[in-house]
Amino acid sequence: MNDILSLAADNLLSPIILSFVLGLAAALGRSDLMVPEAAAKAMSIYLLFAIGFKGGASVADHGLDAKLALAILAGVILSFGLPFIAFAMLRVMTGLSRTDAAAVAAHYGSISIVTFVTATSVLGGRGIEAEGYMVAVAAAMEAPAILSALWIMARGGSGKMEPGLLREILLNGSIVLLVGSFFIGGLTGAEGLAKIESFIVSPFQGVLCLFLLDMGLVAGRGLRGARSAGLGIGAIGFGVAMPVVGSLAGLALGMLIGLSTGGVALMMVLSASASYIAVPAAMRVALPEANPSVYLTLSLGVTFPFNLVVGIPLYVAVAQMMAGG
Amino acid sequence: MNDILSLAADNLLSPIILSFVLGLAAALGRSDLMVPEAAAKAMSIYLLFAIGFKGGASVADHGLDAKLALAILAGVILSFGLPFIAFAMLRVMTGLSRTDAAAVAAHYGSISIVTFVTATSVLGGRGIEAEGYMVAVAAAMEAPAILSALWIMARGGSGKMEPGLLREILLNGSIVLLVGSFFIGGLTGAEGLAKIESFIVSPFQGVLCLFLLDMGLVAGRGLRGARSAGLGIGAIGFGVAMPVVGSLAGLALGMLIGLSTGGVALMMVLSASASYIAVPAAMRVALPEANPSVYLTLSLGVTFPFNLVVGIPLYVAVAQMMAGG
Amino acid sequence: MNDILSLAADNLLSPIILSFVLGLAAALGRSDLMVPEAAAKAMSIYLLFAIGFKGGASVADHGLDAKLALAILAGVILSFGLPFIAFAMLRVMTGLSRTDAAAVAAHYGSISIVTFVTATSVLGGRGIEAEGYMVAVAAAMEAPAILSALWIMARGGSGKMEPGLLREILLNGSIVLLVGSFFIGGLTGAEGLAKIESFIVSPFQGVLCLFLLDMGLVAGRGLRGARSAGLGIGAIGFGVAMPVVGSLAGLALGMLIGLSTGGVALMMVLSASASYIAVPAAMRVALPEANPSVYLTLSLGVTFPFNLVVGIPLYVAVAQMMAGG
Amino acid sequence: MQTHTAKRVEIVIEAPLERRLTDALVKAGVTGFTILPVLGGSGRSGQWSREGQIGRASGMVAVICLIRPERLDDLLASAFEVVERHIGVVSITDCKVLRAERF
Amino acid sequence: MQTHTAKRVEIVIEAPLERRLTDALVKAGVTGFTILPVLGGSGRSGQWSREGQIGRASGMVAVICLIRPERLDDLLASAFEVVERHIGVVSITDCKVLRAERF
Amino acid sequence: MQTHTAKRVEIVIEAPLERRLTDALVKAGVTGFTILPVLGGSGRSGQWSREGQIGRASGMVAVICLIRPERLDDLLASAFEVVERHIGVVSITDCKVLRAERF
Ligand SMILES: Nc1ncnc2c1ncn2[C@@H]1O[C@H](COP(=O)(O)O)[C@@H](O)[C@H]1O
Ligand SMILES: Nc1ncnc2c1ncn2[C@@H]1O[C@H](COP(=O)(O)O)[C@@H](O)[C@H]1O
Ligand SMILES: Nc1ncnc2c1ncn2[C@@H]1O[C@H](COP(=O)(O)O)[C@@H](O)[C@H]1O
Ligand code: NA
Ligand code: NA
Ligand code: NA
Repeated sequence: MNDILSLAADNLLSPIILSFVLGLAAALGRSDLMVPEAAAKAMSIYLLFAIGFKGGASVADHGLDAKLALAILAGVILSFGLPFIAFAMLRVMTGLSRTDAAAVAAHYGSISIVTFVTATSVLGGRGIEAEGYMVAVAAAMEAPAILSALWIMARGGSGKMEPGLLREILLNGSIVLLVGSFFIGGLTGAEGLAKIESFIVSPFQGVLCLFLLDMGLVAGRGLRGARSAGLGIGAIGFGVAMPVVGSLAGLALGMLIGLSTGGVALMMVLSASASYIAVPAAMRVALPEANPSVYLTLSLGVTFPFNLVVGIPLYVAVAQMMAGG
Repeated sequence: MNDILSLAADNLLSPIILSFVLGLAAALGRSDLMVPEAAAKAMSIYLLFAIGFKGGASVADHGLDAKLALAILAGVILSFGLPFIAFAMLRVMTGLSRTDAAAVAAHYGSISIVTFVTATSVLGGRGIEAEGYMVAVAAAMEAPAILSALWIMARGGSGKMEPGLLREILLNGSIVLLVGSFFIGGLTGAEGLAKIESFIVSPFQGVLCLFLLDMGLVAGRGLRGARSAGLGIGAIGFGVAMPVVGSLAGLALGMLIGLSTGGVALMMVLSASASYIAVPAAMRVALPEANPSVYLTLSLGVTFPFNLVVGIPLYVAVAQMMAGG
Repeated sequence: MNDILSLAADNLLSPIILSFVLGLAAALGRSDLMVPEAAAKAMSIYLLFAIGFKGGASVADHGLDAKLALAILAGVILSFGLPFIAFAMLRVMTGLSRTDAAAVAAHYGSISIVTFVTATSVLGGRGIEAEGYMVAVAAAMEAPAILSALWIMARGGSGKMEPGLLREILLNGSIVLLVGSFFIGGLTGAEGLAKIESFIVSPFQGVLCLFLLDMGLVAGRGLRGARSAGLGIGAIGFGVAMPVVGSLAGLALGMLIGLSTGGVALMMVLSASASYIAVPAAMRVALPEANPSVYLTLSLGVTFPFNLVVGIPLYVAVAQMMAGG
Repeated sequence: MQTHTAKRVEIVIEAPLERRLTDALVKAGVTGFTILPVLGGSGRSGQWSREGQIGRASGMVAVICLIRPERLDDLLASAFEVVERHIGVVSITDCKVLRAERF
Repeated sequence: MQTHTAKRVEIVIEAPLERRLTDALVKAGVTGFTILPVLGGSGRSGQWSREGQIGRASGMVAVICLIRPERLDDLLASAFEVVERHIGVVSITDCKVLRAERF
Repeated sequence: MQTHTAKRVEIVIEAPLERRLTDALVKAGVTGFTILPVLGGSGRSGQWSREGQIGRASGMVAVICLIRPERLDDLLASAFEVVERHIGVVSITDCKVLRAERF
């Protein structure tokens, strides 16, 4: 316990988390500080490319682990399964409509790549190794949750699968970039990494700071919108409880297939995190009646900061206790 | 004197200044070279974050200097006071209306953070140390000048303080980012700096080059607009004389409170520089009758290039003569 | 021959080319992956600035070569001359109208700076030196081809030289930036380079990866448009044959004036590459009746990928065979 | 200058629907339109702004169609099918155009 | 397709005033509007363009409101109060809208 | 609120022509206009979108002019000279403006 607290304190005092807090504070204080949309997108492209590439290069380095397929399968199962848990919890804890609950559930089955990236950064800082292919697991977890949500709605008679939507989801930019750069890293290996190391490794943490500054701004605006979205205490409670529940599911499957300590921690982080890019866009097409401010506020305004500040150090500490290291 | 000239020549031949000159020449030659607005804003966020963070980390390193409060107080006094000097000079030297003169005056009490950043770069290149908290002084000097200008107008019966404007000015993006990253740097110290050094230290000068290229483009377009703004020789003269006057005020207060050579030089630079981001935006709200092309042309088209090319080496040399080093 | 193949395979497995292939695949698969326009422009400014600066610094380092003027003259001759060859080939190989053929021809006399940058990267990776002033040759080759195309049209009675167009072409952003940063690099030399090395040298290859990712996306969309542009097999054939023809012309002149192996390779690359920024914009003004999808598809969708994947290793190998090294 | 009567239809719609709308327009034979970016707005579903957007989830775009009056109903019908379940607005203005052969 | 008469008001105003304008609109009960970015322009105070802008000092935005005809005067009155001392223009066009219940 | 009759002219034109168009407008005495960015579009020369643009070759912009009715013909004549050989569209709408002295 003491350990967890000191880890958390450590985490809190990193430039990364403090940058997020700065953004949050600026937005809550209604400062006009803003990061241009194009710059935020460019940074997210950089982060996806770097994390994918490094994952691939690490796989090339360590040889292909037999557990890769298992880990991906576990990820897909989690992404499919978690929305059902989330939906049930939402129906019990909140007064959200069936549609809103299904839309929110989809977000929690899917993942937040920035939470994942931050966690790898924290692991790196503590010298804990993780399987390079966890980025492939991340990519595999993005989409299945959307299908679960649509299936929940279809049982209720609405939420049609628009033609082309499935292809759109599977070929969505962040999946393609993550998987693509993973392959590039895998193909070019250590030699390729050496060529672009001073671009994708050295400045990585710094870019992450500025990106989290922007995420703080966005989350802060989301929180300010939380009142107008009329989210009750039940919904906020869900936004904090669900990541913990998810992380336990991730912990179980991660240990079951025997991932390393770092791998288990990342599996927990992936399960705990909620999407705020791919899934919202898909929901606007597939479930337009669902209220975007409900799911964006929960995912970005509640769960994302919770994971960043409390969750990650907690999951890492738990993974260390359970898986050793 | 010889020394000043050689310093100036040295300064002129740095990639930073030459990049600015390139932008200036391209704009005057009506090339279509342009830096996207989003990229320029992203670079200014980077520069503010880096300079604030490094300042904070340096304070964490050297311990909190008792002079910090004094230096900030001196900055606030300069920012409040310089607009009155500027206003008086403008009424004597130019035919500008009371409103235009007050608006211009506000710009010269406030500061240009890019001029400040360039000066720290020049100091760094010469191995002259400065107090890390000078970035806090810079932040403190942004806003007071606006109040002085409004007070000048209020005496004349116009220029009302719009509700919300004060909060807007104090929480303006660049102040929040500068102060925020100063705190982050102060809290995470040398350890935090080590983590993101290869992002905020190594590429800093290069980013500054590209940013000054854009500033050159903007200033060049401003100069081209100078004719249409109908600025006479008196106004241009003010744009050159005022920074020198300001720098002397900065020199006096900097020496009075016993800053280091580098600190005195930066105090001179802050006093000499004129705002072209925060103050123009505030003036559009508070003094809409003032002509923006007058104050933008003077600040960006005359004083900014003057400080960059002539002023900074001059102020540094004077600071060295007066404060030793 | 074996050598060429192994070089080509080597080239194919670099992160740079694979990033391009990823973008191409994403676009052909209709993924919504996209790089913001502002980020793409910012990256191209970075690349131009870096390549120009490094060229200038290298000239400052090695002293001014007497061949500089000859090399520029050769470039201008190639840029003027190649459009006539291209026009003749187009009239024979394709059914394009006179106007479309002239517009396409202009693109092939001019150059693609990204192809050039990639080639310098490949040369650097193989340890082959090239004259620093080749970037000046690149700049000199941008514009003359446009005049040739207008002259071809003028003989046919159309294609008027709009007032101001010539100035616009010569002062176009990429020429100004390339030449300007070449001068800055030349003036500040090794010392200037040292100051900004960790910005313009170390991360260069990584930025190039992301830029080529975007180029792949653009080229892929261009290829998808190829069908609707109704380009026949003849036109596609031209898009592959013309760069080879151009490279041979470049080879001849490069050897004639006695450039180094790297210099000959770059002269081949410049001659082989086709413009897709400066010339298309000029054509919209000067030859608005020409169909943009024809020339953009050929230049970006056919010739650019061909040069990147097949051309560059081929030209480098040939240059090595002919000029030694 | 010779001008011709036409209708100007302006549709403000969520960005993720853009392709669906333009596909529907093309299917209805409307091949001329212009798409403008939108910075922010306000409506029954609240106020939003592009700063504060990660991804394109809740951004919007404005699609402008100039069309011959007799083809207006087809356009509205096919646009409405896409817009119907979504937030956004449609407005129609009388206008004149040059070069009628283009519409 | 059933359409309803409405007014389309287009206000081009300096960016630093944007929030003040939308606040005034909301206070006047106008909760529907769309904000478009502006690249540049020209008027009595000269020509300007977004390239050449550091900060948002002299940039502009276009605010578009669709509104029931009977509420036009309220809107104009409240907008005018903000626009009055500033550069910028206001234009009003007759239009039709779908889904009248939204306005 | 006192309003005045005017015309709203909207010209969608290729970006490389922008300066030529505004120069022509200024020469014809039209000194008021606003330029909006365009994300993409479709017309007789096919569909295009800003993603997929390197350089500004085939991007477009929208130029909006509010003008007194009696000056419309001058404006159209001078605009048409630039637009004539190029892709793009011109539309004209009746409108009202505030502050007539500005036009
Ligand atoms: N009356 C209106 N005038 C102009 N734009 C509107 C209006 N109502 C809604 N919009 C636009 O349509 C979007 C969605 O509106 P709504 O469906 O009412 O939430 C808003 O964010 C605005 O951009
Ligand atoms: N007649 C007009 N038509 C369209 N936009 C205009 C007109 N006059 C002014 N504007 C816009 O309003 C801004 C300020 O105009 P002004 O107040 O006349 O300087 C200009 O930069 C244009 O963007
Ligand atoms: N009917 C139309 N309505 C709105 N915009 C159009 C229309 N036709 C063409 N445009 C715009 O003008 C551009 C060029 O059109 P075109 O000259 O027909 O290829 C298109 O890309 C659109 O942005
Ligand atoms: Na999850
Ligand atoms: Na000052
Ligand atoms: Na060529």
